[in-house]
Amino acid sequence: MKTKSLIESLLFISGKPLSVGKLSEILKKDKQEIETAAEELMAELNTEAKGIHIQKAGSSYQMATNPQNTYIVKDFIKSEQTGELTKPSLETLTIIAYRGPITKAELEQIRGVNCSLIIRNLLIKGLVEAKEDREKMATTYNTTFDFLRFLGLNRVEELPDYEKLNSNENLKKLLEKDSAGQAEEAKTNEE
Amino acid sequence: MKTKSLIESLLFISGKPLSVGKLSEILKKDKQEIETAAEELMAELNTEAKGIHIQKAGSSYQMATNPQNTYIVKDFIKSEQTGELTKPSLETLTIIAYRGPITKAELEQIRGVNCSLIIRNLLIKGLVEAKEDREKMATTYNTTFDFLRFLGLNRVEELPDYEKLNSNENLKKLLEKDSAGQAEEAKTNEE
Amino acid sequence: MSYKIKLEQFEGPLDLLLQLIEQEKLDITELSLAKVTFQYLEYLNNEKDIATEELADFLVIAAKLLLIKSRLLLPQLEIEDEEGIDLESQLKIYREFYEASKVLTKMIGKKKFLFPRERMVIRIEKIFNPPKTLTAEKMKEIFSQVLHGLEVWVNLPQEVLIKTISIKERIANIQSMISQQATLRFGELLRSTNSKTEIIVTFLALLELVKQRTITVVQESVFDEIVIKRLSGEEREVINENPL
Repeated sequence: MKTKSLIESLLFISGKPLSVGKLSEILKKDKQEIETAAEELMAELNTEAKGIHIQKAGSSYQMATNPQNTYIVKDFIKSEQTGELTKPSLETLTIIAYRGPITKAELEQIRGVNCSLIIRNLLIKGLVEAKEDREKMATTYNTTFDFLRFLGLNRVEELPDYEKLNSNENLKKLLEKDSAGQAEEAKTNEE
Repeated sequence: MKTKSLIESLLFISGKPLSVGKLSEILKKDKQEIETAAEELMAELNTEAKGIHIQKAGSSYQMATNPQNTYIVKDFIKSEQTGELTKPSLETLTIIAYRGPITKAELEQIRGVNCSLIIRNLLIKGLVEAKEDREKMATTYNTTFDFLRFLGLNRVEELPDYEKLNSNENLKKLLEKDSAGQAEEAKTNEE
Repeated sequence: MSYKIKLEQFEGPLDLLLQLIEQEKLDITELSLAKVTFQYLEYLNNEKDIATEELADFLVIAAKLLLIKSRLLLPQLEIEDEEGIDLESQLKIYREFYEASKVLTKMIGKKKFLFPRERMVIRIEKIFNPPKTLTAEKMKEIFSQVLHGLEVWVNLPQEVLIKTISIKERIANIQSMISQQATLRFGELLRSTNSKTEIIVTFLALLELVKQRTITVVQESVFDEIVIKRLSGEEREVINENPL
């Protein structure tokens, strides 16, 4: 009973196929028990009324949407890709343009809200790209070449008042202050 | 029936919270029908035996693992989410959770302290979200999915003594008495 | 006796007040608030860890406490309650959420976190899709607005600092006023004040002077008139056993 629920959680979170062997290793249960539970779970889920099914390939299991619902999944993905940008998205895009390469943490300090979903959205639309910054040990974001070309620019430096806006004093102060504050908070958290 | 299965597929595929509005847009069904189906689905899934639960924050739904399976899932994805929060942050979060949607002025009324910076930090951490309340002409705050995830809850109503603290008579009086002057202040502060 | 207050680390003025009341094993009433008023003020005066930007909040509550105390001390003195929120119910409500936050802390401690899927199952192919009406000029506008909005956050602590400095200046003024007279009744002192802020500043100045052993304050019992006496040089040498 419990095994079935655990398998369901793991298949859900992993997003890729998990073999009976791997499941048995994580759950510390023998393969026979895993397989029985997985088959039971599969029988339970793979009905017309369920939105999530389990697929089996070889000895691996994977979660997927009910094939009958595929059309709606496609609609959803399309809806993610189209549409004008919301005000928060535009704001984020602009900050990345003027201040890129910029980390998610810096972006959030400037905007004062969590930006995970917005960044994801900008990435999907090809307006922004991510890069690993080894020095900062963090992912940084930049506007894409495609987007600059769309604006009729060759480089971000050609954005109006780039010099002045890029090196704004308040911006500098805020980022300095917050990195100091965060370091302190991190310290107290460790205690 | 079908709607329930479609919602289940969409929540599974999206990997982020979906609002009733967004679901109704994609499925081309009215909000009332969406909400009824979503609540039914939630009731069906949120049992001990299931590996996948549905959480609700505000008017949005998201899929997540059953909190009872956390110990095994945590090992699997090696999550470093430790949930360390400072005491003032927790206090503020508690009030927002029980009383949200709540304005900054109301929050400060309860805590007796200026809360601008704490709210900002909670917004950045994604534990709290802001919304414009047109009626109150002020920004109101609510807890998010990330906050629920920390607590292992599916909705704020599952908080201990929620009914009591949410509808505290004294508090209502206190906030009403004070709301006229403070709402205005909040407006100017929030911009 | 002199108050040696040992408190857990407190967060904010209401937290401090609640701890003082609980330490004395009192219920939350106007009377108890009046009883812990001096302890609160003394704590405020001695505590060096209160950040400047938080001090203003502590002073607001101090003002409310002093208002209660003054009203009980001098019923004939009609002091208007400007904000109409009584500290007693505010503190009661605060306590409820304070208790709730302890429960939440325990819940978080159990680490029964939930996990959503981080990524979409189906990889979305990136299709370049720019917002059609966006121009470079418009981006400049948006970014300028963002920068403008930062002003508040960058200058926040400074504003509070200015507020606090002005309070300190007023304390200094009152200090010099008191030191020019040998004996002063507290009621007289209060009558010369116009606002709540001035009342609290008066109290704080008194405390400061008591600490410096410039004056001594005599009060027969909790609700009696407070008499302020300037100490001579020799008297200052004597350790003041009963400052308040």
